[in-house]
Amino acid sequence: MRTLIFRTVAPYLASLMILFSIFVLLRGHNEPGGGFIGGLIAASAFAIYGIACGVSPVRRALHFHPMAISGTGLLASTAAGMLSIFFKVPFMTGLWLDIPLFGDSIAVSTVMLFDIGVYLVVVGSITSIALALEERPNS
Amino acid sequence: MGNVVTLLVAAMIVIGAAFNLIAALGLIRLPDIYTRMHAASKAGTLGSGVLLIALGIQAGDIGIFTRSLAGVAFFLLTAPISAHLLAKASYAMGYRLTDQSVMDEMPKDAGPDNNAGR
Amino acid sequence: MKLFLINVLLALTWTAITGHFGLLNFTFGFILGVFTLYLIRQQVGSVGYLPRAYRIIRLLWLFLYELVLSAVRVAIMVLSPNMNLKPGIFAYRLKVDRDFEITLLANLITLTPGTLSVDVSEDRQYLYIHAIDCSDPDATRKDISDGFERRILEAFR
Amino acid sequence: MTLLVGIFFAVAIYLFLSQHIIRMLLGAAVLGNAVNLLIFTSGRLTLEIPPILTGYETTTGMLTANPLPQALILTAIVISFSFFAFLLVLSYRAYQELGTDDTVEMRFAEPENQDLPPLGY
Amino acid sequence: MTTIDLSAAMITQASPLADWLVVAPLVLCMVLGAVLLMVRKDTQIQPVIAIPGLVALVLVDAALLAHVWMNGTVTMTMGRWLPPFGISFTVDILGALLTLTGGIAALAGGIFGAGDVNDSGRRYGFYPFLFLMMVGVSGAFLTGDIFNLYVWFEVLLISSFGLLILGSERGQIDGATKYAFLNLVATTLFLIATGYLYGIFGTLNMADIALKAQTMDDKAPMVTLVSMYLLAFGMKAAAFPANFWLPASYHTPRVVVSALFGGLLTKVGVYALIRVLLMLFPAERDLLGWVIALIAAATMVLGAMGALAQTDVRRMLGYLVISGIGVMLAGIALASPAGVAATVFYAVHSMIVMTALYLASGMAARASGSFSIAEPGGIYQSHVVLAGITLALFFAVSGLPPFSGFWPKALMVKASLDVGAWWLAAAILLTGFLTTIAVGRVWVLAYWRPAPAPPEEASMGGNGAAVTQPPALSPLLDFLPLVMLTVLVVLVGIFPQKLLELSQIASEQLLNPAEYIKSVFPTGGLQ
Amino acid sequence: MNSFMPSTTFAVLLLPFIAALFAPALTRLLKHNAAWILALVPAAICWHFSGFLAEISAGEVVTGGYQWVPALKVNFSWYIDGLSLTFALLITGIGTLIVLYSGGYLKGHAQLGRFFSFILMFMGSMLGLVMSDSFLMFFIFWELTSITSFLLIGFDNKREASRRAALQALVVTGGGGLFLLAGLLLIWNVTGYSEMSLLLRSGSLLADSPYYIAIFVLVLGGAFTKSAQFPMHFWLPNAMEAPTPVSAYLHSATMVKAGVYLLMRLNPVLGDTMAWHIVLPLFGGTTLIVGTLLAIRQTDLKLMLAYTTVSSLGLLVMLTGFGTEKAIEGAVLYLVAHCLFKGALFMVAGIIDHEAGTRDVTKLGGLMTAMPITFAAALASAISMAGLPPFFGFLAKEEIYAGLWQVSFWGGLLTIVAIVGNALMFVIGFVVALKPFLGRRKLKLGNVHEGPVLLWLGPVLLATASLLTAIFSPMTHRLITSPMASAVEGEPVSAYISLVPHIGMPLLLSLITVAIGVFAYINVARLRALMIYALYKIGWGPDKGFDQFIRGTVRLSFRVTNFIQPGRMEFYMKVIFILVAVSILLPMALFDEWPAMPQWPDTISRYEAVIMAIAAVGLFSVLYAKDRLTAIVSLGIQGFAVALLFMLFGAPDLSFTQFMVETLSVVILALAMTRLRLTPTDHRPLKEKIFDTIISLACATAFVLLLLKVTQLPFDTTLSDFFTRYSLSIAHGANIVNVILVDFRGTDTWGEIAVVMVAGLAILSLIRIRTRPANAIAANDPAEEDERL
Amino acid sequence: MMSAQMILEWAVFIALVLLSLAMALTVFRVIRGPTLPDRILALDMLVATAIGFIAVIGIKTGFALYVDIAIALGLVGFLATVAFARFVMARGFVSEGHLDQNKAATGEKIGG
Ligand code: NA
Ligand code: NA
Repeated sequence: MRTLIFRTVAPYLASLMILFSIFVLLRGHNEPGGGFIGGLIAASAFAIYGIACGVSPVRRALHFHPMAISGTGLLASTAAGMLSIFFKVPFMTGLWLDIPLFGDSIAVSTVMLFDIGVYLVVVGSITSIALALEERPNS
Repeated sequence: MGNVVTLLVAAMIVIGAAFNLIAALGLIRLPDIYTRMHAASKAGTLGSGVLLIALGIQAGDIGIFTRSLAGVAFFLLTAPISAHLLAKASYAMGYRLTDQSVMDEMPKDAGPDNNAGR
Repeated sequence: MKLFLINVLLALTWTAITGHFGLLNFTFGFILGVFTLYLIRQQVGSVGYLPRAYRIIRLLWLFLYELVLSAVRVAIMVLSPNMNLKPGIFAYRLKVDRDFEITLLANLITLTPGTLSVDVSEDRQYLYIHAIDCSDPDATRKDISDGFERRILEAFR
Repeated sequence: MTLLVGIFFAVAIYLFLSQHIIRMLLGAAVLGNAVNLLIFTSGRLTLEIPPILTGYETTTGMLTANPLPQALILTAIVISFSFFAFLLVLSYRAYQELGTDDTVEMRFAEPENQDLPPLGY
Repeated sequence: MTTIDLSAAMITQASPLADWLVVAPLVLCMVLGAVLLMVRKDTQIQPVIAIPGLVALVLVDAALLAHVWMNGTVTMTMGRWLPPFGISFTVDILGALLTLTGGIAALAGGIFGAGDVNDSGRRYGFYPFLFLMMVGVSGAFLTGDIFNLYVWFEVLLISSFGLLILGSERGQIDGATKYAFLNLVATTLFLIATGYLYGIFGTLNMADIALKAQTMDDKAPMVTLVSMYLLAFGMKAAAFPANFWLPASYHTPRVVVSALFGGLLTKVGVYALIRVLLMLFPAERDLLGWVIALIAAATMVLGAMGALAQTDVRRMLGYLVISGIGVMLAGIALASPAGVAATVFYAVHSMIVMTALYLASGMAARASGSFSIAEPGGIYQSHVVLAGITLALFFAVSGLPPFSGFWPKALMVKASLDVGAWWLAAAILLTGFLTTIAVGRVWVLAYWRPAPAPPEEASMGGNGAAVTQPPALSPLLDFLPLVMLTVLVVLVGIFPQKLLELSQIASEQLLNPAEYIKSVFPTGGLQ
Repeated sequence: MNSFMPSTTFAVLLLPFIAALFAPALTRLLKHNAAWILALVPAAICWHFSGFLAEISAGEVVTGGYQWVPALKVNFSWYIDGLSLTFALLITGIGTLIVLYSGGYLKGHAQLGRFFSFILMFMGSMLGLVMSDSFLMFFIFWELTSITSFLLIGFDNKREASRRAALQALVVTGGGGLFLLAGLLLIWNVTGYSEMSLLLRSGSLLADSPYYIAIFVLVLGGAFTKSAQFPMHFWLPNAMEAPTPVSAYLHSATMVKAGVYLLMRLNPVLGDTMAWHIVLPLFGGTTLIVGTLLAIRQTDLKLMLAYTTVSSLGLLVMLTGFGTEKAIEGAVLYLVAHCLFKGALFMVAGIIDHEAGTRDVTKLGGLMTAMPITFAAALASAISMAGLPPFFGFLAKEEIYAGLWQVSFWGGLLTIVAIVGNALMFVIGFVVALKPFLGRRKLKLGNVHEGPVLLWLGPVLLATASLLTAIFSPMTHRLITSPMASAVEGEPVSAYISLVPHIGMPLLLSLITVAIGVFAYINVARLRALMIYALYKIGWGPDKGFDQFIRGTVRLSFRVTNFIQPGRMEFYMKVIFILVAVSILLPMALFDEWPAMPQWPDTISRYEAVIMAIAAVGLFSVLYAKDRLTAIVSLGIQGFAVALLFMLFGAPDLSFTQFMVETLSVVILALAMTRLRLTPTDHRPLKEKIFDTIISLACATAFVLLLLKVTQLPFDTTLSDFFTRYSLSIAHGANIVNVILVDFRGTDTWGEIAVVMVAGLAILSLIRIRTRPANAIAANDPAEEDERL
Repeated sequence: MMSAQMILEWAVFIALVLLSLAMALTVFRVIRGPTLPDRILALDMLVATAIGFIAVIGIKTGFALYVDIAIALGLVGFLATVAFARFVMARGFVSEGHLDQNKAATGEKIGG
């Protein structure tokens, strides 16, 4: 679907949405949001991008196959659960670490890593579905 | 000060809601898809935008306010796109204008997704 | 340069959305912006750069004004007991020729009273506009030409 | 609310009983919502207080909504969405490969008029 | 922030490293699934990763079983939140035993798949699906949380969808459609029942439910709830009259997929029935016992009849799977130590033997070119080892000695007679009889009956022998997994003691869940 | 006995199976001469068991064994008394000859090794059967004989008749085995004993049990099928499709005797009841007569012998059932005699077949000069079979008449039956032994000559054995007959009949038998014609019945299966949802779990009601949507309404997710639908619609009622309270729902993302994998057409 | 004399009524059609109204966090419209006879 107007706006719209999705992901622990919703938003962004500009620009933009991203996400989440083996606590125990930076501090946690994994899985899978559907079998 | 804000918010939400209702009415009353689109993509957007800003004001939190502004900006960015897409699609599909229309300068040979060929 | 500006813009948007203004958050937004721009690297090439904030703000103001006006007009029209509509589609000869500008113009037109951009011709010469009141298309053409289109040219050239 | 759950179920099941894949697909979507609402109701309803600890509950002193069913439903939503997507594409492929969306005509895995197995030795 | 008493919310003692075995099968499969997904386009490397991975899985499962056998039921509560707040994985003998058996079936399938699944199938995820299915299977067997069980069911189900449609033949798509919709209804029912359960008990931890169910006042609609679970899991297990999805789909995918399904899927349903009916709601199960017994008898007999009615070997195997489910249900209906032990034993037997039979049927079809018993295959002539193995497996599935199916069937008959359920015993024996006829006919028709003489021109050609040679079956990729499983079938048939002992322990643990509960709540629960 | 003995017995029991493993390789190496080596196996076993003769004849029993399945209290244990020892000696003794005979008979056969393997396995199974002390072990070997005989009978797998016969034997004997299993388990349950040795000491425990009849019927079900009692006799003659060594072995000393063994074994505990005394002779007698009559009808040597085997089995069952001391002795003697003469005669038939190329008695004649050794063996065996001196058969028949003859109706009747049966067997015996050898040589039989030693060794030795056992009858009685009869009786018995005829009733009856026999032999052709005519008139027999049974079972199964699995999804769905409604409503009604009458909720305000109404409207418009897009849009409406409801009830995360999911659903629906030309309208007949409406309403009602009931219960909020308390303080998150998702119940989410990932992959493969060429698909894909427009 | 808070409560009440009404009307248009784009437009409008509704609920309850849901919803409405437009443009009238419906719709006079 190539209309000049949409095609021109879509990339910016998409990047804006991805921004928003990351925002939703990162604050999910304290307010509505989280990896899943963030992932859905990001996937929507890619869907819009794909619908407006065609599938191949999206594929090129992502560089990796969406399913590979999904796999990475699953690995990340699993790793988040497995890290606790080094602390002699059961699987999937949340571990927190505060890193001071510029006077502010960033809380890094396995829980966050887990949520990022969720995000990646959702982005990867849903994008893969949307792109595969958008793509014509012979093109 | 607090009362003024509250009253402002009260006014805004009534106005915003009213705009929404009007848009809905327009949706019902106007004769064809193109004219209905005028109602929905303007009054509707504005109505909800006002309500959202009202929420931002009411919250009294700069973060939420900026967020509500960002939300409105987002609507303003997307509303014309969707209107355009819908109008183009309708036209491409062959939904012609209402009988009341006075002119139509669009080229008539437009088929569905005629730009889609690669 | 262009990209940098857009990047800054994105970072600012980020801080606005998060509602947390601070160096750290802005930096983070900037990094995210780099990332998102990377994703669309294919398409960023035809974007005009920002010469004067003032003109853009004027464009913005014009737009908001027209938006409210349009909404009110449509509202009145919908509420009037007997609608006397003369809708129609007319073609508008474009002066702007960049994709970004055409898009912006079309969108602004859509958001203004009684007009709606249906399509751009394939040669990008014409914008087809649906007007809810198409009794005098030439007047509408002139309004657009002197309003949005001129302001866009001012802002982005 | 309980009644609404009932309506959701009735519609979903009625759609499932239709002989068209596409209607069953719609049924699957509705069924997902029906179940979510059921779990939601089963975990008891409270109005308007989200389970987010940003100071609200301390000021109002009201009970927040039960967070656990929400988490469960969230999981369920995601799963049912995944299923829905799969079913959708499956139906689409079924239509493409089998040329029908009528379940009466979908007789490829278990063809009609199968022969009796051989009776010899 | 004020200091918080962690011990009120969390398990504060360190978890021994050995307990990680509880979650190891899942982590292993999850990681391998993800990795294989990421290298899915490199079809050559996949088996190289997958098969050692499956071997590792079997080893881990075996270690887990050994751990549980020696140390009793083991619990790991994820995130170390005090049970019942966190999700506990509680592994008793039943869970560990079935996990191991599942792992073995998967290993066989994984090796066989390296030869059977083509490039396209690998590219579109055979191995990732296999591993994710094992995630679902292992998760279902190991978890101690009923909602978590639902999640693993879904993982299992969606992976099975993936495996089912690899190839996209017409019949496959049709079968998959029925499979998908009917299974969707089943898992949805499970979810609904769990929603109700949460509404009644306010908890999801199985040990906690078992505790609370004992003290629940009789106002709660417990029988209704259990009846819903019975239907939901009965459907998953393909018990009559909710077994439609199985015969509609099991014969459609690649044979290695059928093998995995035949070995794994329905057993998870049986497992859930065992867990929920026997351990969580014994009182309600007692009330529904006769219903379950009727279902069991109908399932086994109609399954065997279904097997008799088939022309396609794979479809016949599908019905044999169903028939076996009936036998397993009989033990749940009896709910006596012997009956439940027989069910557990039978489940293990069935997982192995059905996987092996599907693999064998696939090899036979490759050798003879057809799954139909209407066409003589002459396998006995061309591949006598395969024919012999198949016959042994057929006898095993009929419950004839000295193969693995004999012991649980005999035990089940005895258990039925113990409680005077002579008709259930009769149904089991009748099923054995019908099954013997069915498999005997298949073997006679498809294996023993010589293949028609090769066409004239082929035998007249200078190198006639080479032309008529049946396609070669690889000793490594085809026979190794099959022989591995068959050896198990025979070994279990001749030396049933260890497995029987495990089944009996599992049965005791189920009928008296004190150890299970104690493992979750070492200090005796919340209150 | 010393401690060394049991383990030898154990090794000896395993030996045939081990030998079976190596037989193919050995045969590949030595060709048919492997028989000489392989025959050492049964010979060695025979030698081993003969070592027990002294001990057993002294009235002792030998037991031994190991723990096998302690969890079930099943041992691998053996029980050697007169009965099992005799059987063991027969099995291995005749087995030795059979192995040798096989080497000659199947010389040059491509699968001779496989044959040796099968026959050794069969021998091992049979040996295990008679040696077993433990019930389950007994049953396992019992079924093993069925399995191995299946392979042996169908050895010539290229012929349909062989395959049919093999399957028939498997089905009949295997099926009977299931009766036996039930019977044995029932005995176990009733007595608490799972070993023969213990059971035999239980006295009248079984006979007095209320389950006696059940056990009796079940055991008979096993024994009668195995021992081919009428009307389950038909599998035995059909089993003649097997190579002759198999027939000779299975139908003389082994397989078919297993049923008799079982009856004899259990006689002490099951016998001596009314049922036993009536049912066994009834079936046995009928079998005897039917078997002989059918034998007369045959012209094939092997078939004639097969039917007389049926008769003999009938006779044995009859005698066992009659149960007097003399009758038991008669049975024991006859059993031994039968093994010897029938084994020999089968082998003779095989030699004739092997050398002359036919077994049809009408095509044979005058072979005496060509095959003198064979003829001698045949004649001797036939004499034994006819019950004439100086062979063992004579002793047996005398003892039978002595046992049966009673001045009572029952005794008289059975005596007559025995006379008729014996007379007819007399006929058959001589037909087999004389007709091929006497008379004029038929033209086609010009160059027939004596078979090799491997062939004639067996019959000669067996015939000799028939003679020697009769001549040295006191020793035979001391070592074999008396211990065996004692075992069957359950108390010490001793036989003393010898070749010296003693004047009395038995001798008279023998003479009558001979007279009838001679008369019938002369008129055998006429008798045969008469039987053929009679059978033609009857037109049906259990053998045909077997085919009818199999076909009927298959047809019935086919119909039943097509009825319950008709292949139509809407049927499946209907049943499933009816089940759903039933599974909730029925227990609710039966166990009184109805909810109380609900009160109108006061927590629902007006705008929530509006949203709910919108949801409902959306739902109904999904139902009645005329085209797919309306349906999708309507679907969107109900989805959004649900999202709003979630929000109103305090679940922003849910609401958020629901909005996103609904939209993405709509997006992928729209994307996929562009390629479908589907209309979601419902064109089913009204009747079905009404029926479906009822089902869906019933289900919905069920869910609603249960939901009401559940929400009326007090609620345990422990979990939620915990999460609320510790979410921020320990898990560092204010959004409790999200903390539950990623921390408290992170494992759920872990699984959930696995679902998402797999769904993505599955969908990808669904879309990408295409079996048909793209243009074939395109024809079905409207979108493709549109693309080309 | 009403306090500002009271006025706000009333305003909220009025706004919710108006919005409910608007939603009802929009739903009517969705169901009614008559053309595909009409339904799409109405759904878009419904989302917009829902955004307003959420905003008002946010004001009513004081949970400003609903603003994020509203933003996401705006995005969502857009996405749905894009998808439908995609659908309509890729195909649609070819098979569904909407042209007839369209004629009927455009000929229809909108009367009071
Ligand atoms: Na809009
Ligand atoms: Na979750």
